Amino acid sequence: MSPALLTIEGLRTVFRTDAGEFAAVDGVDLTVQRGQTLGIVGESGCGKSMLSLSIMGLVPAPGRVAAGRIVFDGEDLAAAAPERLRTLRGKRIAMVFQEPMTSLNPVYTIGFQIVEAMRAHEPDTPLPELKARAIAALARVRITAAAQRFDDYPHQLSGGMRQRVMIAMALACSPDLLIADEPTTALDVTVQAQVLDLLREIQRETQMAIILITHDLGVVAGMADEVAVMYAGRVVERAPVADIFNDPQHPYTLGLLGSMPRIEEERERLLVIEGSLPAPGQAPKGCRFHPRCVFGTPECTLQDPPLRALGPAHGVACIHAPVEQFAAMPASAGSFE
Amino acid sequence: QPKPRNGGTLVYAAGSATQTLDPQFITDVTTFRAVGSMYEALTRQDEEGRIVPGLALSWTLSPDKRTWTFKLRPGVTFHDGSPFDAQAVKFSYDRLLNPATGSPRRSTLEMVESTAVVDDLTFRLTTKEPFAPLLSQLSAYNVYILSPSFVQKQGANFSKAASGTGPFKLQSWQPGEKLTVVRNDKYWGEKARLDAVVFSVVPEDSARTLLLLSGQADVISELPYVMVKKLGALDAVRVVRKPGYRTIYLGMNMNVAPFNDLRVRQAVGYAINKPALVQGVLSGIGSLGGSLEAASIEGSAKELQPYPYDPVKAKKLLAEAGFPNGFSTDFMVPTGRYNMDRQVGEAIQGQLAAVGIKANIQSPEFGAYLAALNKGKVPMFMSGKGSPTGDMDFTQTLMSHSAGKMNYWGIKDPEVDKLVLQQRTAVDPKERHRLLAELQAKVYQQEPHVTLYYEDQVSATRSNVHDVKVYVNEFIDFSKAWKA
Amino acid sequence: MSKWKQFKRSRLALPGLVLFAAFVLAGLLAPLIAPHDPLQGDLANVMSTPSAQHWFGTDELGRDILSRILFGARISLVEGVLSAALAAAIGVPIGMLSAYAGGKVDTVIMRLIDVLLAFPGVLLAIVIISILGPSLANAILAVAIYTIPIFARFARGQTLSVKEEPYIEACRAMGMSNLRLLARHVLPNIAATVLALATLRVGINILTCASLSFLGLGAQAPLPEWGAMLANSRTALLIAPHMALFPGVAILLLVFGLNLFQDGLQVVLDPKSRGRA
Amino acid sequence: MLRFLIRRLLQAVPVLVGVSVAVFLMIHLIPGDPAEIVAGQMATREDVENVRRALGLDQPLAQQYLHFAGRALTGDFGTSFRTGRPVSEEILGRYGNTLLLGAVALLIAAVVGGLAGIVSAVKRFTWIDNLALVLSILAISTPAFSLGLLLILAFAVWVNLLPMTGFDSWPAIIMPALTLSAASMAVICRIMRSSLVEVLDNQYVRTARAKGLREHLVIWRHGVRNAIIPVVTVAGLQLGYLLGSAVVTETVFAWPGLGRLLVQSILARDFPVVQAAVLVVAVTFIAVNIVTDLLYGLLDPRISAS
Amino acid sequence: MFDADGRSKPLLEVEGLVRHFGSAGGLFKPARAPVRAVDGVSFAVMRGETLALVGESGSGKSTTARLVLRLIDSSAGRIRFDGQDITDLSQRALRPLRQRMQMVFQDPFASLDPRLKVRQTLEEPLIVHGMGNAAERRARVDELLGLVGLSQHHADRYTHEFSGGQRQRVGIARALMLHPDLVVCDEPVSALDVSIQAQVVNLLKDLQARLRLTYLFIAHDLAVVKHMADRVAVMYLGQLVEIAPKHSLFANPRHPYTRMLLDAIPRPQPGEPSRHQAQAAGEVASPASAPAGCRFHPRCPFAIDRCRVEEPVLEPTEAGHMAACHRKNELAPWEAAAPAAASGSVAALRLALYAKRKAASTGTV
Ligand SMILES: Nc1ncnc2c1ncn2[C@@H]1O[C@H](COP(=O)(O)OP(=O)(O)OP(=O)(O)O)[C@@H](O)[C@H]1O
Ligand SMILES: Nc1ncnc2c1ncn2[C@@H]1O[C@H](COP(=O)(O)OP(=O)(O)OP(=O)(O)O)[C@@H](O)[C@H]1O
Ligand SMILES: [Mg+2]
Ligand SMILES: [Mg+2]
Repeated sequence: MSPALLTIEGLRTVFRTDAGEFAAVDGVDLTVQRGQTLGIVGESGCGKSMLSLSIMGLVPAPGRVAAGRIVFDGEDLAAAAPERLRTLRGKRIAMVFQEPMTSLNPVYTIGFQIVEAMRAHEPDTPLPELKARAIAALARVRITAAAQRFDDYPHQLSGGMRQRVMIAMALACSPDLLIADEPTTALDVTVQAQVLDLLREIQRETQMAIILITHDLGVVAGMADEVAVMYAGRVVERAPVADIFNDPQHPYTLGLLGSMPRIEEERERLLVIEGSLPAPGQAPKGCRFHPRCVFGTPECTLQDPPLRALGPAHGVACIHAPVEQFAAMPASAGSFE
Repeated sequence: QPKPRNGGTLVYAAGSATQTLDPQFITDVTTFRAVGSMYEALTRQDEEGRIVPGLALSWTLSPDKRTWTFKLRPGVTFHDGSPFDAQAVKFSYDRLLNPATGSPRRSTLEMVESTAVVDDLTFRLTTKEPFAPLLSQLSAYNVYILSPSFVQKQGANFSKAASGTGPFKLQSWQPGEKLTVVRNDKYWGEKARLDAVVFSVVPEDSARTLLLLSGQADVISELPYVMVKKLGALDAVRVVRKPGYRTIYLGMNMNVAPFNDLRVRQAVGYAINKPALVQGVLSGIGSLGGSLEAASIEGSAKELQPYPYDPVKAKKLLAEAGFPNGFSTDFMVPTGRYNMDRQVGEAIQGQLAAVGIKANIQSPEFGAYLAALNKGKVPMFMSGKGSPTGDMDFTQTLMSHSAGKMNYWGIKDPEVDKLVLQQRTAVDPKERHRLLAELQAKVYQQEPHVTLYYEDQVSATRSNVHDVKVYVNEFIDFSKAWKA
Repeated sequence: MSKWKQFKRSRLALPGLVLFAAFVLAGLLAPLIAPHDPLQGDLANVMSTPSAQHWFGTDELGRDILSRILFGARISLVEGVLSAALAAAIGVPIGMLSAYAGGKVDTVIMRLIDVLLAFPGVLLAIVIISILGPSLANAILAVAIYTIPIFARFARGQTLSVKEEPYIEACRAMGMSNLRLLARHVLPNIAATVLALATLRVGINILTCASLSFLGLGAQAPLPEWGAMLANSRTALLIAPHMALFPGVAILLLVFGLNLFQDGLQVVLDPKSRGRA
Repeated sequence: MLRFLIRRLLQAVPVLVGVSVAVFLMIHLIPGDPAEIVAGQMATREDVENVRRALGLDQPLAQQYLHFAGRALTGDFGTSFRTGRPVSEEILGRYGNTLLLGAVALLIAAVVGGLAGIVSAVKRFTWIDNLALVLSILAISTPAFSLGLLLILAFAVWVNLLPMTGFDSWPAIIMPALTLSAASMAVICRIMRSSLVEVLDNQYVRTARAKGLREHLVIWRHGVRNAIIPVVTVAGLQLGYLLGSAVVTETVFAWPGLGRLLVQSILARDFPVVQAAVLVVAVTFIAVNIVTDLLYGLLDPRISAS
Repeated sequence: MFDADGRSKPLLEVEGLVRHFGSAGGLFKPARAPVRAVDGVSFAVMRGETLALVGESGSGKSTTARLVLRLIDSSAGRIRFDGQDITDLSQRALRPLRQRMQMVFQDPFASLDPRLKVRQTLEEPLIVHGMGNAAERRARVDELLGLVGLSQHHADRYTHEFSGGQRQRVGIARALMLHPDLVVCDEPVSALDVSIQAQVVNLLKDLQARLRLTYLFIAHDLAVVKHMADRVAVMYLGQLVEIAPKHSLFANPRHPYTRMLLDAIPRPQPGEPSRHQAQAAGEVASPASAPAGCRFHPRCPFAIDRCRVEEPVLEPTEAGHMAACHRKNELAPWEAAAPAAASGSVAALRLALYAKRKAASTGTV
């Protein structure tokens, strides 16, 4: 396999708060290959967006990347000069933000904002050509009457349209890496399917790598090659997509799969993972998930489990994995390691 | 002393702008200075205020002392080329007297009964009664002689154009900005040396001073007193000081308690330290005196002394008048009208406070100030008086006569009234002098006002500018000036 | 983090507050700390430069400038702060209301504001003085009235933008009264810039008040007023610059303090700048 | 757009009438008699009456106003009490001067103040921000006459570089315009800073960075452009201020402008000039406000200009 | 689930709702054809019922929601709330009513005042409607924070310090503060991970059961819709194309667009693509230039000539099931997708284990 396009090692992104430093991303290791899609799932607030912003070098103050390496195509972004980062952003690494309304500038037409993204990296291309490309981009993300919508302001668009504008903008310069933070939440399934098709198509053509953050496990199943499951700033399980669905190891992953509503079956209540994320700066000792874990044991409090390899590409950060072996043993039967 | 040179342009900066070029509408000094460089009257005041022939060469007075016959200067032409003659004089005077003209200074010729052209160069004027100050009156800027043909030709535009007989003639005027006059090569007398004089406006005192220092102006007037010492020490400029006609006084309303009591008025007089005002506030510029009329005015009673500074006596007088602990009164002070007026007011306030008089200064803007004074209700005020004609008659009628418009203190003394009328008809100078002295003494005794000081006029020139003449009547004569 | 803590954290805010408080104190304690009588001059010692006796020198009547500045703090603080505060307190609600209501209300209010704006301040001041009589309070009133339209138009412009924000719609959906909406949601979101304007107006208004005292409006002589002291120094500026310098510096420091304070407030008011300053 | 303009122009009519009536009433309400002032303190009663008659001040108030209004409709504002010249002549030239000075000053204020504000906001809490703050405050609390005189001292006396007065040449406008612009510059700087600081926290700024825009484009396009509304508002208000209240600057630099004329005329109770000058100022304000309101709609498409 | 009374009384009725946007053109922009965002929509929501509104992005769902709550004014049509016609009610008169109808906005961040802390945001509705004292309000805020899966420490933070999903939960909590009768939810759970989503969905359902809440529920996730809704309305280009009880709709969709939607649901099983077909070239219509005839015909695989000229109306096909399609009764019966192939046996085993453990630890199923 050729060297990974993006390798993240020990990334730590912290916020200064009154209670001291709080790590929104806390020691994350990831790799993304060219032409591949890495799906990231995880509980709301677990640090997915901060992870992506860290890659982009856009962590909002008072947050900052405190440790770790972000190696993109052989270059450490965490240590790169701001100007260098700028030339990469938009051109080689693009991002679709989670909140399309607030992420679009209300005083410019969407057309302008897309053209601007292209101009930033192709200053010499004549404007009419860029405009034509922008309209085409809008049309590709299924915005109807794209030529007219080109002149619309963000507030004149529906939520889903704004989201598609963001996608069109991110794709404008055919990046090598696309970070898409919940890009299709506001899209109906038909448009979502079309947009995902589009992404796959581009990926096929340009070997674009995608980091896809989403809650929709259906989308993950359809799009991702590999999946990282995050919990409280950590990657707790990482595996090829099939393994996540067919061989889920971490109790949190199990919880997610169990909570998923399914169209073909109907339940009175959906399963949930009880409890909530630890408060900032109050991460529990040992495994962060253990207070909420149905398989939790006293051993879990001893040590924060590192991601350990279960297979060639499958890692999990749980001392009890796989759970069936553990569950089969009497609850009192001590630790594994 | 270097030798006079001809040519060059002189820039003169004043604090205010020329308002009009129609002499009969002049009411301010700046306009007087500009228009006065182009126009002349029958008589003229010289540097020290003495009456000398102007466009009239000589004059005689009839035995009944009412008819004046003037021999006019021959060979004089107006700038527009028309000749100066008796007809022009009559025309000018009649125009001023015509109510339709609407001149604010019609009163200058109020005493005239009739005017007549005797021949081309003889003009006759009859007054209603004998009128002693007539020759002074005829030197005033409002009775400059106009060119009849020019006035008729210009019509409504006359206030923007000029055609006099003076040593300079109008070149251009941008109202509010500057007025340029050039030498009148056909002047009947000694021709001006300068090619041109620019009358410009720089309202801000300090800016005007700086303009002079930078050399962008050659002459400035109304130099702030505080600058005199500093500028006097510089080589590049020369300060020109000249006594003027202006008196700054403090008036008290004799019809309002407690100023209806002479002792209170005297107490105020003693309580004010006039030398300290002049030394401290006015940088030593100004002179002291007892008469309301400045010492430079003919007939001013120089023997009247200013009330000495004596706070003890002041307190005693107050106690006698029933105010052992003093009293409180309103004190109206103009602001920005006279040199350091507000500061002088505040200093007086402090001095009065020392004897127990609490003076509450009020200094409304001039319109309201004037309105209040005219109502005659202001108990105590500070003000200034000049002399439009250089003769006391005008001001005494206004200020000492019981019906006078500026009798803000409400003096009402039949003897004073009588003296005011008598001096006017006393054509004999000696007799008139005596009457005026008596008049001033009478008023002084009643002390409706305390004379604070007489203002000096202060101008400055670049040191390469010579022979700029400042007159006591505030005129500035550039006709002899030259630049080295 | 408590607001106070945040406030302290914005490094400059506290010095600003201290500076402002110092002026207030100076005004209050003037009778105790002023070395001389601010009103009693010594005509033998006018315009003297700073010396051991008179730290800030004396003015054109020989009065001690330091003492006058200390006493003047009372007047000038009140003038500047009160007139700006009054104008903001009236103008800002008017502007917000006008923008928020829109339509006819907006038209009528704004046209009235146009009239006020076009009205010469001097005339306004003279009118007020001639009706109400000359006093400090009336001068403040006049300056405040003159400043109202400025705040009104400013607040209006800001409100026009803010009222289009989705959270304002969310407030309406909640059934919030317009009053509360304006006070709780629009005002805080325009407050930073309004405050910035207001602190600057304090300085400008002190100078405006001074120009009014030259029309006989305002603090009556010989009350020390910074602006008037400055203006009085005008003719003597070239020979006794200290007369202008010290009152000028006093105004400067006051406005400076207020601005730092406002900066600090902006940090507190703007949750996003938390922990950054 | 056209309808908006027409509507606003129609609305201007009552505003102008309102202004003129208010000014007329007020100037008559205050003590001070124009005839007295024109004739001068040392005039006789007769002279004063003479002047009063000549100025038409002996007529009833209502009649005076109607007379004024009637003529004003035809563009004739009468003649000045003080100078006897037609008011329109007195005012027009000065208005031009004032407009010129005001426009140049506003330009300076907007460019310098705006830039300083932007730099301050971007480099918030750094020395450069503090410097801008100190300079702004200095500009605010230095009265125009001090500043003006200092400039004169520096550039006309010490280094004889610039002409002080008169405006025969372009350099002559430099010092007065600088003086006049100081306070506005400070106001614009501070408002720009405050506004921009808030705007830069918005997520669309992050988007702009994510696109790889150069930082200056991020600041200008996505920061300044969105922060500009309050700045435009104050700039509009400042222009009005620059036109109507430039008295001190005009005095120091002997700039024959409308501001000083207006004040002098008020003090001299020169009613016709006051009336006309105020109307001119009002028209200017109305125009500026119309432009501002138009700009709002242009600058923020969410605001419908109505 | 409903009592007789509730069934017969709609809480919200909408008739012929129309809203066009911006034909006049902006101040500096030329006029354009108006966007017919909502173009004649009628429906009723019964008390205690959940009506889900699904449909293409940009089809006018959010606009309908805002119209229903009178946040924007309609161009035509009538709105009745609890029997009262509120179409022309003044905003002032509406205010007390707003206590009973609340909204969860699609864009959580933009709809939260950045200057308020979460506690203040949540308290606000209570204060506005004068409910409770400070302590009670505090308690209520804490309660709702817990219900939406946020904790106490979140209350004193500002919204910009939250993640997308956390903000969305704040928005939901705010809407529920007042015990409203009607909640219009515009994609309330789109930003939530499945676990929190499940928690919130459960919460909404519990509240409905307890308090007989009524929901107008806009969502794209059809699994969630299927879980939440009683009836489902499908919107396309500003109009309703189908409305039916959910079982009827999911089992037997009558409108081709509905079928297209169901086909496009992504399957949560790798290697098992959805049935959605990449679209044939047919230009998708825009609301500014809706095509003649049936608006869907350019994309419709079943379109016939009639569809190109005649606009179909919403007509019943069976009890409670209405569709706007000329061929609604001709379409072949719908075949639901086969249930996802049972997850790998290991997964199934572990999930079962997980469920067992969970049941043991919490006592819930
Ligand atoms: N400015 C900030 N200050 C303090 N904490 C912050 C700030 N921004 C985000 N956080 C915290 O960082 C954590 C991670 O946030 P992030 O936005 O990355 O979550 P996420 O995984 O994207 O969640 P979601 O799926 O809900 O969007 C959250 O707990 C959030 O509260
Ligand atoms: N203020 C506005 N001005 C002009 N057009 C608008 C405005 N608001 C909405 N629209 C248009 O109305 C149409 C419907 O928008 P709406 O937001 O209701 O869609 P939606 O169904 O909620 O879509 P989504 O699922 O993407 O949120 C869109 O075409 C949109 O562009
Ligand atoms: Mg996120
Ligand atoms: Mg929507």
